[in-house]
Amino acid sequence: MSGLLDLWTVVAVSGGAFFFLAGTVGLLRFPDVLTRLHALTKADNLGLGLVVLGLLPRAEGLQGAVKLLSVWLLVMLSGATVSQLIARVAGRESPPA
Amino acid sequence: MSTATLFGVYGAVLVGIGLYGMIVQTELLRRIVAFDVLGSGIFLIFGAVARRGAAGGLASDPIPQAMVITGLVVAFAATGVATALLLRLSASAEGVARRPEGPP
Amino acid sequence: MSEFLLTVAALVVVTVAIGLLRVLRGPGDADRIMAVQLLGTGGIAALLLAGSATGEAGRVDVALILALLAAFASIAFTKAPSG
Amino acid sequence: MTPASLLDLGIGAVALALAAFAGAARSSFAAIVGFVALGLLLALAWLRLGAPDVALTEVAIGGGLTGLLLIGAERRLRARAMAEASDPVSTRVRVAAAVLSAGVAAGLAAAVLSLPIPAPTLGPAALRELPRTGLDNPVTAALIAFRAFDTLAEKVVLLLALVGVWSLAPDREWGGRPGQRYPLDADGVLAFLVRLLVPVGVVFGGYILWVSAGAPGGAFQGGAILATMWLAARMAGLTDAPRLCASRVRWALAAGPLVFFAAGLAGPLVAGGFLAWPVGFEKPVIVAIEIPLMLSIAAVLGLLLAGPAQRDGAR
Repeated sequence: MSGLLDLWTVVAVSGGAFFFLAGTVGLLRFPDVLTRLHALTKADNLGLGLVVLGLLPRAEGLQGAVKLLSVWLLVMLSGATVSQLIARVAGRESPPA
Repeated sequence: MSTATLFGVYGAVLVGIGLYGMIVQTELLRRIVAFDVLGSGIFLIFGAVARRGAAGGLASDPIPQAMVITGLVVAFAATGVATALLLRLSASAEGVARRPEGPP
Repeated sequence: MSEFLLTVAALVVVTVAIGLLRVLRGPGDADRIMAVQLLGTGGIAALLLAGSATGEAGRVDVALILALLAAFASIAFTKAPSG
Repeated sequence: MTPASLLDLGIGAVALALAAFAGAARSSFAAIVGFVALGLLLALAWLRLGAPDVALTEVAIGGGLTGLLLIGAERRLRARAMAEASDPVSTRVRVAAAVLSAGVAAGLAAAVLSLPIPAPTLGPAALRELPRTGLDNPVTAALIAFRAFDTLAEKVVLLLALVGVWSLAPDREWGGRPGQRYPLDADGVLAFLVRLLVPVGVVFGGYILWVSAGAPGGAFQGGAILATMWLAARMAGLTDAPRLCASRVRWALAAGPLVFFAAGLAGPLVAGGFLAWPVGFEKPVIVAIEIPLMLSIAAVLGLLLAGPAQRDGAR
């Protein structure tokens, strides 16, 4: 059982790290602000999400698990809002044609 | 090199970077930032000292930790006073610039 | 297992730090804020990973504060250029 | 190389790169971005150094509040569009500064490398006295019991700093409201987020104080979170700063230090010394002090962030 859970941790955490890598590559390589924003949100939501899900089996009891999940929830919530605001800044800097 | 020593050396380098910035920056806000970088370096050296003092099941000596917490708060207060002074300075400079033939 | 988690934590830190090249390149403030947002999320992930590996007390609390405050740092940045 | 040392090296290398960037960046906006990012890396470093209490403070105050303060100042300076350009420093001065800074850094590094072995520590002494405080977290015990005098003096320093900031207000604005009035967020995105997150933040600030008896946390960190929530509510235009001459502002600032000081003065009567806590009642006394203390810290930090009065003055 613990072997399976460990496998889950390894798979999910690796997946999360992959999305961070992908988000960074996108942030550096994509041609304009809005596509870069798209890449960033993948790292925010999926990268951290998979890390959190992977660490869940190692959480300290129910309270630890709830805290872990609320970290993810907070980041998703604020990430959604902040990307709106960033897009607004981008629109101010170079108004869409 | 242990974790403590490693971060202590990083702290020393941070102090150097901050000090250099404080001397060569011409914008005052940038000098404040450099001052805060310098402060972070000093706190990190404290952290190294605290970590070396780990004993009796503690991961780190609590007394230097308490001092760093106090220091972080005071550094914030100092930054607050510095930025307020800077903003007041620029406001009065602006006032002078608006009245070219103002009082001497 | 904890070696694996620590390695991933180091990888994530270095990865998102490379993303900070966007802060250098810009061109706009929007790009800079994005790089910080990415670093914030990556930092949270690294905190959770490293904390889970070594079992330090209170590490999830640090991540929670970070999740709460990183959002407001980004908001302050987005508010900044408008004056 | 072990993964742990790989992580340490990575954190350190990125931190130094960010510090150099904060110094070398072309715009001050980018420099501040670099500084805030540095704060995040330092929080990781503090965790690696086994100091989660400091990591919390670094996240909340070192990077967080200081970053907000600097960003606010940068925005106002930019709005004024004042080129405060003085002459760039000459190459000779740069070289001299580089030599001096490298020398100082090398000296400090040498000092770190030659620290005595075994390292002196107050850890065992703190652990020995810990049961007498009724607390389980030695860092909280150091702040509120062993070195309570430092903490009390620090509260006074914070108030003095605030007096310093306030006294920079123009005469006609004295006692007025600090900072600008933010318009209500038009599209409602920010207002929505703030309405959602501020209650979470308030609960979490209280939680951080409450657990500090046995786990990382404390009045500073909780107060910093509350102060950030107040700033967020103002930025979304949901609330405005109070007039600084209002008596509720003054009482909010003074309540924490006053309670602390009063409890300290009661010490000689009930426990045999200034700032000594009565035997058997240490924990309730400490909690009773820390709650008003946190609220006062939140008020001080929030008002330091807001700056001097600049509108709606008394005259």
